[in-house]
Amino acid sequence: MNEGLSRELVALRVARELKDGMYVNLGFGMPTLVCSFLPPDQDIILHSEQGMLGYGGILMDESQWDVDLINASGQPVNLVPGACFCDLATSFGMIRGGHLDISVLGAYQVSEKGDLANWQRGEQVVGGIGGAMELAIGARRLIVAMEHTTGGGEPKIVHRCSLPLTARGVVKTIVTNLAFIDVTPEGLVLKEVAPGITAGEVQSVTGPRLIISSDLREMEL
Amino acid sequence: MNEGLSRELVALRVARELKDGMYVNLGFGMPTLVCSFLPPDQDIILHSEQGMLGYGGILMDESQWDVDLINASGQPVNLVPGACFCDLATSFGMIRGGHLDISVLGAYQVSEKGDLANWQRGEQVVGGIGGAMELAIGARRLIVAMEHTTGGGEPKIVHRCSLPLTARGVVKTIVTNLAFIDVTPEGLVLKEVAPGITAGEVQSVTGPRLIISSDLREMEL
Amino acid sequence: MDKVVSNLAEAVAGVRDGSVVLIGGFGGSGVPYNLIEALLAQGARGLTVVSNDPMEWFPFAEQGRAGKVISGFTSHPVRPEITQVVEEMVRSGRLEAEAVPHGTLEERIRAGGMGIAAFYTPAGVGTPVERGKEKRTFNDREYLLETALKGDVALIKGYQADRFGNVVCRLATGNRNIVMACDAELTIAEVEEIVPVGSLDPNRVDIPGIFVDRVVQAPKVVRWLVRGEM
Amino acid sequence: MDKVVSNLAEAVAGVRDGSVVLIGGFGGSGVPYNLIEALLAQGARGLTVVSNDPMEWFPFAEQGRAGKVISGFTSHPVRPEITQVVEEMVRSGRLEAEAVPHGTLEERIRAGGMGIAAFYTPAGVGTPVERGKEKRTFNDREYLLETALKGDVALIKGYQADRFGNVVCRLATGNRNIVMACDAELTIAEVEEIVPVGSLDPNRVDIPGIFVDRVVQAPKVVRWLVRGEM
Repeated sequence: MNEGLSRELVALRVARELKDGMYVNLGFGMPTLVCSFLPPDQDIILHSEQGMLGYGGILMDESQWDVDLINASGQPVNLVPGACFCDLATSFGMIRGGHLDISVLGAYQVSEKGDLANWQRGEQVVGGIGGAMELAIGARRLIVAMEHTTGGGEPKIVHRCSLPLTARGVVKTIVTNLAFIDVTPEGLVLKEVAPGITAGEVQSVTGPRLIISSDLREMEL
Repeated sequence: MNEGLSRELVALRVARELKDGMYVNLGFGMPTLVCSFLPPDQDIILHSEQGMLGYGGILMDESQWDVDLINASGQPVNLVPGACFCDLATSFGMIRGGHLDISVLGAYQVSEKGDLANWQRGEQVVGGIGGAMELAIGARRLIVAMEHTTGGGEPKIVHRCSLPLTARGVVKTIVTNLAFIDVTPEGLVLKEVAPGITAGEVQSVTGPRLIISSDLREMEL
Repeated sequence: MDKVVSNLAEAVAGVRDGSVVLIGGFGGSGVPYNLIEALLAQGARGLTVVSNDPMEWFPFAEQGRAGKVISGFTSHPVRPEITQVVEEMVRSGRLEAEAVPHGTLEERIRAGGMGIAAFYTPAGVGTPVERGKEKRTFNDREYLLETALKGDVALIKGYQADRFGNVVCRLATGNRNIVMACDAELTIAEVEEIVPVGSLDPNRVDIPGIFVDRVVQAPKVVRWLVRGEM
Repeated sequence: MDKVVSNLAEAVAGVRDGSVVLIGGFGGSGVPYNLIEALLAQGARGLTVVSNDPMEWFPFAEQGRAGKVISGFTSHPVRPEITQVVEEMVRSGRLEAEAVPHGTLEERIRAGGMGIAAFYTPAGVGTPVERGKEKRTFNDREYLLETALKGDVALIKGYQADRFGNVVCRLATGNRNIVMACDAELTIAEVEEIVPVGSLDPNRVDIPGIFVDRVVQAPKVVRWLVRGEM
């Protein structure tokens, strides 16, 4: 089995889910990369937890950096026309109140019921919740973008999360370096595989049994 | 007994309680008049429920009226330097959260325990609460400014309010056309009388027994 | 993304019978009068109208379009003839009128939009407002449980807006408009001017576009509702 | 009324041992670094520090000045050496570290300042966050009861302020500063520039002066806490 998609290509595949007029939050890590692959001809408004609606890309040119204008991962960004700011209570109200169309988060584990674990490694007493619990429950659609397995090759898509939960039954879609999977009441539906990857190979590194979609296809990238 | 102070002089006496640096809300009716008697050399910031901090006086010259700039009684006002606006949830947070130094309200009845009734006449099923319940409980000091008796000559300062309450045990000071009275744990303390009015005359139109302050004096106006 | 609609009828199209309608403004300032007229003309019935001033909800009650009103004022502060009509409608059962402390009203609306189910406030303890409500003590003080009030429709008024629905309010007109925009399934803003995307200062936007569904340009209506003596 | 103090030492004077200290900013943006340094120098001990980023509360923990921290992050997202130190302090009982969903944290702070005793939020249901908390169903959904978090002191950062304490924040720096200003007995703002009363646009003020007790001018400190890969 090849390694599947690069982090950037996972982000690109996630970006294809974003449509004109959507309000979208991109979480820490791989999800942040999605902002580099937005279609230029559509108005997709990126929300950042600290109270920003409408940032653009991450700035690479250090001469343009302004510490007063960063995303929730601490990276310097620019604004798009039509941006606005608000306080953090209002910003989390946008999340908790169901105003975001899509939230994209990373994960340590996702269960077949759509449970999400992404804030604490089991062996620790400390942990980083940040905005993840609100982002997980508040958005109309939660997409997880992550590597399909742990560094040690263990499945991250599991029957039941062994790590502390972020939220129960919230994940709608999982996009990994190997596959695009929808979480449905019937179970996990494998919709797409990465180029050169077979459904059997995806199943071999996935905990629960996958339902193979009748129109299973290779990801278009 | 003479009629005591005019409405304007009651407002003037209340205005004397306001000091530099205070944040103050003036309620509907007689309290609104207080804004005309603020000492010009002091920074007293007037709060209005709809989200305004720092208005000045009520504008008499119709050519200056702007319906986008009114106080909570609907009257056109001007701003003082250092004013600012906020939304109404925040504005009521200022009140409820204990940030106002003084709230001045009118009343139908005040009890000897400091209970306030000012939103509903007993015979009605409808009524006007407005911001009164928050203003009554939220300010550090609640001053009631009112006529000492009803139009029919009945006491408005009573043992126990017969009208529906706005809040219990909240009034700290009562200023009327006849007297300046503090509400204390020991009872109602008559501190000042209007010019030409005696303590006995005040008592004769007051329900509960008044404690005469050892330094009872005539109001300085 | 273009939230601008071309006229007031289009702005209120699709409002269903039985909707909970939130109306912005305070005391005549920042009131969406054009949208109110448009909704009256649109014809939806059995509405629950949530506003602060009787001057906004009374037309719906008087014209038999609202079965219920929720407001800080179920009487009128200075127009006894209106109070009398409302009193009679309530006594005869033709109208339900819920008087709410104004701070509680705004906090219930904010809670609805921000995903908070309920909260404890000290306003109304020891008064008729506490009837039927849970009372609970925190740190030796009593509070009432108040629940979120969700709107189906919000009619709001701004000064300027862009096609993303970002709204700027002028002077003291943000008042309740800013609070309620987040709370309705369908938030409709009337503004005096529509400006190009990118022309509003991002730090000056009062109502983020994410909360606004439709924007319509309409001339500002000025009505003085001065209460009390000048 | 003049809330301006002449230096940072004066700005943090009188902060008592055992205080609950709220620190503004988010991810290095709008962080009152000068006030943090001044409070570290001032010497108050046994503090409870409430902040979002470990980079603001960690110095208080490391220097033995905080007995408790309340934060969205009790670990550090990208610096495992800090996480390891904190983990060890918590396990040995030298530090209490309460991890809170960030939206809940801000709402608890807002509630404290706005006179709301407690509220029901859906965040944390079905997770370790619900331990010891009342769970309640509204409209078929479960919520947790969360209580107001009052601060004794808030350290905030603005761009400009006047002597009334009105504060304007630049770009995305209002973030948590706007929320917490109302919540503390003593709110102290560091700003880059103090401007004359009357020079700020009343519609552009982010933090009304009523919430601010002291203002001090201090040069902006820039620290990049970039997390994750660029």
